Amino acid sequence: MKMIEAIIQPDCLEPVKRELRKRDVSKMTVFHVKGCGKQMGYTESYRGQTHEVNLMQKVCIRVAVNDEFVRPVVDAIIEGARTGEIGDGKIFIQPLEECIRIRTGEEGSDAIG
Amino acid sequence: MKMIEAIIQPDCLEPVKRELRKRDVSKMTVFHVKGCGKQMGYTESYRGQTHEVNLMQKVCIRVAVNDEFVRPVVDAIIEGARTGEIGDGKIFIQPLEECIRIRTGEEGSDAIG
Amino acid sequence: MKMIEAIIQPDCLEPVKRELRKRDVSKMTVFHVKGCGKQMGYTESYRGQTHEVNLMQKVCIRVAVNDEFVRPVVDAIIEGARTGEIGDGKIFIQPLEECIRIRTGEEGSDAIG
Amino acid sequence: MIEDSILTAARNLDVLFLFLGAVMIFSMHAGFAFLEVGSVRRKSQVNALNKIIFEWATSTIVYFVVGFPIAYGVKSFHFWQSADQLMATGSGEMMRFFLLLGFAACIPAIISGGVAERAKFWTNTLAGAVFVGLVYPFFEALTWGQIPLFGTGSWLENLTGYAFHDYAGSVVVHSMGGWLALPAVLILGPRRKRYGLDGTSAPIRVSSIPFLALGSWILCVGWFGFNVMSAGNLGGMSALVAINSLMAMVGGILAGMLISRNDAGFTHNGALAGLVAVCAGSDLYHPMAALFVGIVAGAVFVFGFHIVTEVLKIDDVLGVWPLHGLCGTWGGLAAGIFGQKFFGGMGGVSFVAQLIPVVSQILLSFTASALVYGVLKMTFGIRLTEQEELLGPDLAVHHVESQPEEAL
Amino acid sequence: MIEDSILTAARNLDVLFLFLGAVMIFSMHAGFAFLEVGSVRRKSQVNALNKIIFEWATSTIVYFVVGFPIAYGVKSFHFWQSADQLMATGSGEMMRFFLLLGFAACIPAIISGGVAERAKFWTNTLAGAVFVGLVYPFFEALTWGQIPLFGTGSWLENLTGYAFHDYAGSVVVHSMGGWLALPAVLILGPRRKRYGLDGTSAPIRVSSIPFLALGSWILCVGWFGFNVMSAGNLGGMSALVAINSLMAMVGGILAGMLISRNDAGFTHNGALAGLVAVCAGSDLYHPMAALFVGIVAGAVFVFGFHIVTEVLKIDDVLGVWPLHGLCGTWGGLAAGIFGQKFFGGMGGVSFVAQLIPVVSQILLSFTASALVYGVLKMTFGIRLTEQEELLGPDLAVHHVESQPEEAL
Amino acid sequence: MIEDSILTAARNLDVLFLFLGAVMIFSMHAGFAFLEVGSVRRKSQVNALNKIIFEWATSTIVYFVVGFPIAYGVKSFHFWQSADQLMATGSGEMMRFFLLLGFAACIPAIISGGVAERAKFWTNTLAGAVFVGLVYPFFEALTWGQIPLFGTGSWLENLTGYAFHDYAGSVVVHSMGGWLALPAVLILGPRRKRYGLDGTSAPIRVSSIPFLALGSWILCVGWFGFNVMSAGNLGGMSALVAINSLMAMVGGILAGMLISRNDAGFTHNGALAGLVAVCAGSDLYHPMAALFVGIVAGAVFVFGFHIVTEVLKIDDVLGVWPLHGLCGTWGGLAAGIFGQKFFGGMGGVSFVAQLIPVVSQILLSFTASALVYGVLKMTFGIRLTEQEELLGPDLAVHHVESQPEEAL
Ligand SMILES: Nc1ncnc2c1ncn2[C@@H]1O[C@H](COP(=O)(O)OP(=O)(O)O)[C@@H](O)[C@H]1O
Ligand SMILES: Nc1ncnc2c1ncn2[C@@H]1O[C@H](COP(=O)(O)OP(=O)(O)O)[C@@H](O)[C@H]1O
Ligand SMILES: Nc1ncnc2c1ncn2[C@@H]1O[C@H](COP(=O)(O)OP(=O)(O)O)[C@@H](O)[C@H]1O
Repeated sequence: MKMIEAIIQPDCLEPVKRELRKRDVSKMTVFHVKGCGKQMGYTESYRGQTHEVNLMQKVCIRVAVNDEFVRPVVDAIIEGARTGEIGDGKIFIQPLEECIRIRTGEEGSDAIG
Repeated sequence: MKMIEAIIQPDCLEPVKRELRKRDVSKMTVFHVKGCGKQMGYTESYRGQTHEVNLMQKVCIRVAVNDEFVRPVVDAIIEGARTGEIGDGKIFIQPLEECIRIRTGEEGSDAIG
Repeated sequence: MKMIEAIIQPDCLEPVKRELRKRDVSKMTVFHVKGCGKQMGYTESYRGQTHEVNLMQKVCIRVAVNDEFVRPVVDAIIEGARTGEIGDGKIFIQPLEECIRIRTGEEGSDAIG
Repeated sequence: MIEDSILTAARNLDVLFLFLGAVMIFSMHAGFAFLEVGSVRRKSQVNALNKIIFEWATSTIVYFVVGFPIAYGVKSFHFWQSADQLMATGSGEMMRFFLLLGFAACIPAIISGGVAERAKFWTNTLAGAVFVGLVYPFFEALTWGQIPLFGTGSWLENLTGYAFHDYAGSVVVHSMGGWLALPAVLILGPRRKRYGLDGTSAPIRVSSIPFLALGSWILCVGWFGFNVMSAGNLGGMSALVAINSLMAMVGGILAGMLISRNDAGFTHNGALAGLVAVCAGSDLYHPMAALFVGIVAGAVFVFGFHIVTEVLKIDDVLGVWPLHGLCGTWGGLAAGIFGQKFFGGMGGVSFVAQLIPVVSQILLSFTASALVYGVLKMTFGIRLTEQEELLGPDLAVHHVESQPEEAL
Repeated sequence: MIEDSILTAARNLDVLFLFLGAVMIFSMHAGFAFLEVGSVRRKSQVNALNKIIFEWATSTIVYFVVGFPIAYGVKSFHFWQSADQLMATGSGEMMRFFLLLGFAACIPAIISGGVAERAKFWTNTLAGAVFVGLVYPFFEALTWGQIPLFGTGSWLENLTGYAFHDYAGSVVVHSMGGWLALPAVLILGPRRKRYGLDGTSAPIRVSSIPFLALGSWILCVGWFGFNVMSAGNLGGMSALVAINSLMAMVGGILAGMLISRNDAGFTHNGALAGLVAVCAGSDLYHPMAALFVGIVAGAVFVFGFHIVTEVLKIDDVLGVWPLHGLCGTWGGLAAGIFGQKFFGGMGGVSFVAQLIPVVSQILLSFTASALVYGVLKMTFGIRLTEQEELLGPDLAVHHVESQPEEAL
Repeated sequence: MIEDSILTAARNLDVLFLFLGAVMIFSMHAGFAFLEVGSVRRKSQVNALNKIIFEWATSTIVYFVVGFPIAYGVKSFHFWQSADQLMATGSGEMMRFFLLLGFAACIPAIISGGVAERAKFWTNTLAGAVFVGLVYPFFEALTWGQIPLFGTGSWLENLTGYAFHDYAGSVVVHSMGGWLALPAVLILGPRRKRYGLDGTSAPIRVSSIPFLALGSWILCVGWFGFNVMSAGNLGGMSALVAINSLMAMVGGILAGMLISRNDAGFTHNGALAGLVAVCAGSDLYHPMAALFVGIVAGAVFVFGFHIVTEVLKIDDVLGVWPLHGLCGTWGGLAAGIFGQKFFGGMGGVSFVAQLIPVVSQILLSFTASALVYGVLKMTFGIRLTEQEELLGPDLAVHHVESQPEEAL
């Protein structure tokens, strides 16, 4: 099992969700993050005091999947999130040792879906 | 060492914290997430324009533990978060290679607690 | 490749970012979390009803790096975030199997930077 | 000629006076809205906003067509007169309608805070309309209007020597609102998971202290119009009413803050408690007595809220029964005590002449509300489904979250 | 002597009357600000706030120096008179300036909601200044001011027997604001990604319903000053105006809520739609007619907004063209219909005498705005760069986020 | 008879006039609250709200019992009179008390913004009460009240030929508030980590621009009551005061925005800077002079804030010393310059007659505050513990977060 994490543009969440659904993946966890990458930051000032801010609004999607789903999920994310512009984001894949469904206590691959 | 991550109902955070404390686990990191799983979403509309929204408010708890604590923590989470209704959430267990306490520089199992 | 995650005091984000930049690390993902550790909580009450709250405001930084960057990043975080007081936080290091740049499709070590 | 123009000017001034009061009272409804927005969970904020503004609209229609005529008859102001007839004879009367509508519309706005987060939108609106159209105007007629039971020249005055004195509606408006809310809250039952099966109390946290405080401030400011413009005309205006309102509000703030040990909710609602209580006798009290009335009201609210929600386990979300019901009742009775010359007041009131209408009002309101909500429960249903409540009324009823952009 | 003092008192009262109106109208601009804050994305909230307050400032200067003199001439109030001369002769006139400034400053505040999130701050301010300084006062002069084309004793009155009737500016203020906004919105084009390349519509979610509602409430409350104090002096004050404003607002709320099936945005904007529409004939209608005018306005807004943003794919962010433009136009025409005695109104109006100025205004506004924004586009540019828009005007132009502490 | 009824009407009108002013000024305190809510960190928002409302309450009591009598004597209005005596003789006087209370209560509200986020709640309240009860009324007595030092018919008038002119309290209220705040801020010291050990400045970001702007708008609107109703009676009302307030506010907005290059904080506080400065001479200036006074005030605030917080490293959180202290001082002096006929003003002022009281006030305030805060520091302590400050006053003192539901 793998934990796939993608940092994408907020605008792209809808398309990514759509692509995932096309590939029968509908379970995920999502939250707002701020990211700093190739994309330029900006300068903020309030009452004459300047901050350099280089964190842009992003959305983080986490999807736990069985190994055979890794490729489709990665594809779906790329499909939905690629605009070709700087700031499109990254996908990170980490090992996942166990997954348990709280409601039933099911474990492993069965619990994931 | 393992990193245990649980996605639970917001209402269940208090009971989960209580159960963890019972098992002498009091360190954790918590944040709001939105989740999409078996649980049905809903339709949102504003000024006549409809969105389909299928992300429900959830809370994510992350606890880093030494291996012998994995079972108690999982039990505690299940105990605290199970209502038997759809949407109760999932527990994910990932490998954790290193843990460092910033204040003292301690590393490994000592740093975790 | 590793995923380095640090939970730090919100005040320390600026210094940590500065230290990272010194070591040529400028890519990261950041978000607000609440944490519970050695640091004491507090009691909250509203309209006479008391809650015990032991979650403090923290910031979580996640940096994906190639292995040779682990040490510098950890050093940078410790440098920037250590105040010596309880609540300084933790650094967690997890294995990272794959990293993909959405914009170009690059994979692995090339994609990370 | 000059006399004529003076008379016209005086009439115009009275219309202006009523207008200013009417607008100030209207603005209070924004206060009701934000007090509720801040005091509920985020998933019920839109519901609070839509409810208050929509019930203002329905109240206007109902009170215009049914309520006002019930209370004051149709002598000077029929809505089937043409505009020029209305202007010729009913200028002042129309403005008085606007002002009194502001009072009447408080009824559903008060109830709203009690039934928040779980009541069905439409049946609750319907109940509110019945109260504004029939129940409230009936008691209004008894006190200020055309039925000579409690007011000046009434049965009660003949009986006790004194008419019922409710200058700005501690009883007619607030107590009634609170006592109408109580059966609604009881029949609805508490919010999901508010109390455990074993009776433990699991308080639900409010969403936003700043919005709660904003609501309270808007209400406090508008309340000076509510009380002072109750005079009905410039000639009747009394500086004492303003000072006493101020003093009672201050008393409520002090009590709310000190008793609750700095609780922001009690402090900001304490101000309202003082203002609710002072309405009835605001033209009678000595300022120091008004301060005392306000302090007691603040205390009544703090302890009342605790008893209601923790001991009696009644999930009155904003505490509208203690706030408007109990403090309003206290205000009605207090006018009969501290309004007396003995306490430095203006006199002309008796405790008995206060007690009888106060008790009648409680009986009337409680019964009427039990009936209306009882019938509605058995017919259309008054409560959101479990699933809707879980999702929250914002999404379930109004199809939007309070911060749509944040939604992912 | 006593007569003198009465005359002085009457003059003072009129000044007070205008003052209260002026302040109420001034407060409405906070409403414009928060309506926009709530209706845009979080990254454009500061921009909304800075825009409204700054355009109030520029409007004051421009209308003082150019606009007011154009509209009403320089007889009684020149700014090169010394303070004591101003006091001696122009007391009432100065206060009238303050009140009318509140009207004039609505023009950029209305446009602001249409061009939100993407217009360049400075060129948009410049355009607003041109409108407040020249275009608006010109039409104001035709209707209420020194050029005898539409007003009392004008060419139109000679022609049709009736002067153009726009009591509180449905046409002069709101319709003009809306029709000035339309070309601006068209020339600017939609926000990034608002419509797909294939024409699909991807609605952009608003940031905050509570702030949107706060804006609406502030506007509603202030609007009573806008309409009632349009009388210009206490003697001319009319209770009918207050009641009709109330009724039309209520009609707009009802229509907005019911047609949109509980949409909070439409409900709170529906109230404004009713108020926009009622301005013109608020002194003429029978209250029931005003209710109807408000209901129609609410419907016009709901359907208009849909057609504009979904069918015509015009990205009018707050829907200011349907809200002010269409409802204002409807209000101008409605005065010529429901103001008639036949509908229980006060009479003294004709449909034709309404139609001609309404159409003239539309032509004037549309052309003027197309010209101004066209020229600005070709010279300084009127739109943020793609990069700035992506970042949001708050950061790109004002260098701060609306919740700076949250920023990481 | 008719004369009598006219006299009564005139008296009533004056009471109404004062009442409207009093309510508008009361509403400003909501403005103070939200200005602070927006300008502090989220963990200090509840503290801001509780502080402002509670200090209003304590100010009412203290000013009623001690302050007002000190300033104006106990001739017409004692609180040991019975209600009917109060009504018979003191109607106007009571309302005047309400209005002047609104002024007095500004003192702690101003200080509040300087000491925000770290001052102990109770000792700070105590200090505020001392100022409202003793220090402020003493200077008030010198200027507007019973001690003939600076006011009409005073020593100063004998000396220089002119009385000290402070129409609406640039000096008496604002400058005093600011100069009372300065020692408090100095003695308290900066917030944790505001300045590094090496003297580097690490600005702390504010929580919410919309709440900051809301506070500013509420203050701006109410301020027109503050300035115009300072007349004290309808007869004394001056349209010039309204226009000059408008112009100075606009000047402050323009300067705040342009100098700071679009900073939202400076823009919205700039409006207040202009209004602070114009109070003193608002009845004297030519509108263009008022504009200039406002522009200078805006500039004083922008540069003053920078110098105070960055160069002098004084952590005056909301910048109340530059805003009220410096701009108030500037306003007091400006009245002596631009009030002159030479600048188109009404005349009747001299620079020296302004300078002496302005300087006296600064000395008085600075000393009094240093004394009070010094003594409090040595006795009860005036600052939260490090741990409390880290946690934030909301949780440490008021046991609740500003968005309790968000808390996990
Ligand atoms: N090495 C990394 N570690 C953690 N987060 C990263 C890393 N690289 C990129 N990100 C996240 O991905 C987002 C997009 O990265 P960016 O470099 O701007 O995009 P692109 O790769 O398309 O140029 C960043 O804002 C950040 O949140
Ligand atoms: N495969 C997954 N990957 C990521 N998050 C998941 C996954 N499955 C479930 N979740 C998270 O857990 C939450 C609860 O899942 P759900 O399927 O609704 O509960 P249940 O398993 O009790 O039916 C989801 O809202 C989502 O946040
Ligand atoms: N075992 C753990 N699992 C998850 N998060 C942890 C763990 N230990 C610490 N944390 C996070 O680190 C933060 C700081 O920990 P704390 O123990 O207070 O600091 P310190 O180690 O300096 O005493 C906590 O608030 C929590 O968010």
